[in-house]
Amino acid sequence: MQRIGVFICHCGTNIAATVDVERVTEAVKKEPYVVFAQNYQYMCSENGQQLIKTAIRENKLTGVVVCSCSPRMHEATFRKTAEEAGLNPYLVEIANIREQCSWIHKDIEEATEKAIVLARTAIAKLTLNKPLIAGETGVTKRALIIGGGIAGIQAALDIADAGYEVDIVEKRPTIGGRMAQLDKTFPTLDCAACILTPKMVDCAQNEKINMFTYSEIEEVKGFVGNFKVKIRKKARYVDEKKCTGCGVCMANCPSKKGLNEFNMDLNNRPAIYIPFAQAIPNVAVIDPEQCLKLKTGKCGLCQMKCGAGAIDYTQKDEIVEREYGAIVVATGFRPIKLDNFNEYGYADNKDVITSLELERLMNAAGPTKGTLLRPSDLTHPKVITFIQCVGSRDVSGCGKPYCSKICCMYTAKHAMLIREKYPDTEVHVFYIDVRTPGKNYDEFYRRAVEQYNVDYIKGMVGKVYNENGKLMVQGSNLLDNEQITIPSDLVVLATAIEPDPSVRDIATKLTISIDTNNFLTEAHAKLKPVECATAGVFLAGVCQGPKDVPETVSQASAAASKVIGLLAKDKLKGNPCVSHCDENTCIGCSQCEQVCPYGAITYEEKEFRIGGGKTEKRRVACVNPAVCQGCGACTVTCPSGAMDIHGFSFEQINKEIEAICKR
Amino acid sequence: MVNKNELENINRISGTDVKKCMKCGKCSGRCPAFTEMDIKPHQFVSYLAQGKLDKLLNSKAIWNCLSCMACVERCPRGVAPANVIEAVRDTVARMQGKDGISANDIPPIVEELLPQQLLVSAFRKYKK
Amino acid sequence: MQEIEKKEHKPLIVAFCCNWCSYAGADLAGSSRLSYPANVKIIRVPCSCRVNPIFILKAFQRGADGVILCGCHPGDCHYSTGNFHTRRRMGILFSLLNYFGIEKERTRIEWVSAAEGQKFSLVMNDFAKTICSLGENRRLEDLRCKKN
Amino acid sequence: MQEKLESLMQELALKKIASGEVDRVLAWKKGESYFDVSPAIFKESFDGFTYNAFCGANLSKFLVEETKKEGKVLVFLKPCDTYSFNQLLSEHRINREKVYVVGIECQGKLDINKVYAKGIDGILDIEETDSELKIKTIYGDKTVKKDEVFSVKCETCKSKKLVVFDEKIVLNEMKDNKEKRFDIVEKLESMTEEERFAFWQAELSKCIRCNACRNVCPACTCTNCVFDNNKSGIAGKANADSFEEKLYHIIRAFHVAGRCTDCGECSRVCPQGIPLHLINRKIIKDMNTNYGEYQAGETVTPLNPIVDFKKDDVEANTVVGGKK
Repeated sequence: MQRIGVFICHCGTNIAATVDVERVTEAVKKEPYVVFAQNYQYMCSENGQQLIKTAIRENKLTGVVVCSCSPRMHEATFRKTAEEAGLNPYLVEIANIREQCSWIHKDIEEATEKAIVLARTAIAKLTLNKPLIAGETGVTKRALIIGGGIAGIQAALDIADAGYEVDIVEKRPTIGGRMAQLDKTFPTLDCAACILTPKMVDCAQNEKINMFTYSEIEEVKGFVGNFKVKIRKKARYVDEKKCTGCGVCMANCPSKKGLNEFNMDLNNRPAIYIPFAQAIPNVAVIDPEQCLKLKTGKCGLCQMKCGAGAIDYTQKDEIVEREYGAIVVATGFRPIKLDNFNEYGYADNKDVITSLELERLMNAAGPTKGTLLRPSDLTHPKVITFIQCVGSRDVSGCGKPYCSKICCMYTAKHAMLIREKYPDTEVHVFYIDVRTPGKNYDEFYRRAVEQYNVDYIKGMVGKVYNENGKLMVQGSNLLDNEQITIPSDLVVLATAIEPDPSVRDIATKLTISIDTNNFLTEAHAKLKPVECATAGVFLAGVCQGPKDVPETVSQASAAASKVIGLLAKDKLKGNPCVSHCDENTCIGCSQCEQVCPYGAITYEEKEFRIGGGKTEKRRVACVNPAVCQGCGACTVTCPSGAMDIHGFSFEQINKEIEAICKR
Repeated sequence: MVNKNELENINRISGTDVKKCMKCGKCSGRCPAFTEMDIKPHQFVSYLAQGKLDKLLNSKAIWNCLSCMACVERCPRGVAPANVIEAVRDTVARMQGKDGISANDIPPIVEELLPQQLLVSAFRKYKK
Repeated sequence: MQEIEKKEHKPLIVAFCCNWCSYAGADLAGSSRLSYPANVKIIRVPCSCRVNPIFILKAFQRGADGVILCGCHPGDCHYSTGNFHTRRRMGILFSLLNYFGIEKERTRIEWVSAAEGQKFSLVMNDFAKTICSLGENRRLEDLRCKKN
Repeated sequence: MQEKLESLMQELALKKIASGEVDRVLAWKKGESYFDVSPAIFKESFDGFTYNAFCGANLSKFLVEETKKEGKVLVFLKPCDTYSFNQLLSEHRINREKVYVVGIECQGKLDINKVYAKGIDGILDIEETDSELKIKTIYGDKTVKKDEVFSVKCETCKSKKLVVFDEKIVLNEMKDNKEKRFDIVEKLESMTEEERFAFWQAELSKCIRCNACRNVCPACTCTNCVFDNNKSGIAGKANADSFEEKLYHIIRAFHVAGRCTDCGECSRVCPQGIPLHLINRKIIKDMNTNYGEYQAGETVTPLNPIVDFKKDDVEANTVVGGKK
């Protein structure tokens, strides 16, 4: 005989304000097998949990239903509570009466009724719950980091520091990412290279860190603790081990018309190149689209000149298979394309540039060697106009609906740096709002206004057009209720940022959730900001949402600490809610094998008794519980109904439906 | 006082949600008739959001607006200032009541060579 | 007055939500306080591909007036391929139900990610509205399961 | 002609048994009358061995049990039966090594009920020509054109191709008739929802839950069927309510989706004459239109449209093709 206890949480007033908890308590007492029901202010609190434990012991409960917040929130908590009181943790069911009831309904009558139905449904399901014991799997003590920007670098260093092996997979020929392209960083104005390159060098020198640059993720299989990843090492046509990074090849390459990605295409680079001086690894790479030897077979100059004999035109892509216990995704961002914003004249005017391009124009290693010269005629711009929110906060479909977060601060930085270096320059900034939350951020922006005399104009630019070589920036000055036109020499667009497009593919391969803006979805917006819903995968940097450098570094370190916590375990408890096969019913038809995404199902010829002392050999499906993840695809495909899944069994769901539909 | 009916009417005719405005001023930044207008495009949106009906109805700018739809085209929030202006214009025109002419009297007096402003803006508005 | 209330049919909607995306989307709708009708009742399943056609028929049998299935967007399934299977199975099932004369609006499948609380609420409101306008499910009802 | 085919078949069967290559034969046996034909195993005696226009039964399903036994069995399969055979092979339900498949000619099988429906009663004997049945009745001799009394499953023959055989006996050219395969399905689709509902309500209310359709279906080979399994929550045979029949037939059709070869046995055996094949055929049509042409049993493959997928499949809501 089952003895079920039901615990109804008030969640302060979150539930109790809209759900009559007393009525729910009384109602559930009438349900079959319920011998105990109680409501309490905060079930998840120490006292609340104690209350559950005491009730389990005193009433000899065989199952527990907690009517509270979403099971995604506290299912684990209450399972642990039950376990501590000696009850199998899988004899706990949660009725979600907060997120799916009290928070969305206003009418007390309606919400209470619904809460009772939800409680009844959970009780009905619980009557069929079986004690489950989670299996254990080992943990591969190595982490994979996808993306070698500041987020990936920081995470790698932290994990390596804890003594675990780390692999960084970076699709570009060098690590460093976007931060390597920056000139200075806010709010302290120290140079990006000065703080980033030592970290890059640390990565290269750390024996725990292994870098796969110019590489991409080919395939991901497995699960938390036991990921099996195929990495495609793209052909570099240069032997990484032999190349000394001397640069002779670059000087001799006759095909010099390649666009320099590192300098935002503002100047050219040869077909064989090292992206920038401090690149890690400091190894050349050949652009196969541009190399004469690879395209036409005629040239081979670099091979002849290379003293180290590192050039190898026959190199092929190579697939490396590695195993990992945890994965950090840090794929970063790019500025959006400005095709939808003709009004700013980006495509037509060389002197309308993006902020990241300005970053390169001001950098000592950039195309102008750090002197701010406008691209069209290489003269010093005297009037510079910045336009903020280009493509951000745009719900018209042209841009991105979100705030890109970093633009206000870097625009202030640019304005300040220009006024500092070239005091005779006039700087205007069109803004909608200036958003500067962050330590010393608003002070930084105010310095731009107060100390550097940057002209901030509240309003937006409607059009930029070229008139006799001057860029006419026409916009509104809302505070003065005026329409103004500023003849400028250079226009800088604070372009919105978006997740690097490669993230979609990564998300699919890792089966992690992605939102409509292509940002990866964290497990919980507040409490699990670096975890993914997929266990063992963590997020760092802009792939999860717009972030500046300090925030990215914090998140990377947070992700690293999560990884370390995971890798420190010797065994991971598996999910016991997996498929199993009723061998007496199974006919071995092989349908389930076809739909299993994990290859967890195999077939065996087994001997079965068929009565009369006889046996018969039959082909039946066998599920490997360590590999099965419990999706349930097999259960529906199985024509005989032999396949079922623990925790979400056929009978349980049927019972839930019956309980919900009971009028 | 604020006449709720009229405001609702303007909102309805404009078919735009002025609450979506984030006060960036891009509409006024591009408006070719800006200097001629006593109330600027962004102010139309703002006044409607605040329910300042008098200001809207007494505006002379409604007759200056060219219905070029540049503000609609540019608005990053999908608000359509020109539609608001048109709605006000329309409302004002309707309020003139007795001064107006009945629909039946229109055909003979329409100058064939000159398209009527409201008609033209309607075409623009629904061109998509 | 009371009699009218008694006669007024309150449709019942059963929503199957996958644990990883749509159930989380429903939670997000909740924490964002985006309401949808109380007659939408959610059943949590690990993946949309766990939903057996029998569950859907069972729901109708027991008096549901509409059944909606929510899963991760195709390609984003937590289990990689679950929702691809769902898409085919339910395509076939829904079409078959319609072939039997069941109004096609009574069954629906929607992809709602964990980040789409708003979409979840919109979808549920819309579906509830549709079911309301269709009225009581009479073509797949089991009178034994209805008490009146 | 019919006799010649029959005697060739018997000859081959005897020869194979005599040589010891097979130790029994699965074929059809004549009962009390010409049209009373049922599947049977022949070992020593070939009394009653027959093959005529009423041998509609699909013998492939019997092989599931037969191949579990000792020794090899020779089976005669008509073209459409070979599809079922292949499908069963795909599902590992038949041990191929224990079967000797003889593909045989089929010019379409007949339904005796359609003969009765023509007002012909008191049948004493039947004689077959290529196109006609010459029927001796107690009221005198009657003649019926074969194509007027085709069994439902043969009215639209999907294929006359023998997709698998070790040997074949085909004397005449066989012609399929697949152009009209989906005509009735399309007709139903063009009805309104209400009309379709009325149609199926009328048809399915005749169902007596005798399970004949399930028992004969070559795709239904589960030893423990969900409809007999108390745990499934859908067991039971009550025909107390119209829902029960719909549930049964929808689930039954769905369970064989992708594996149904459209052999039409369900309709052939239904004692109530419910056109059950129209349910399966609708599924096949939907799968063909939306997921690409597929014929179950054409080859031995574990993949079928219901376990397969494409990343750019049409959305489920749009598969529904019927009229509002």
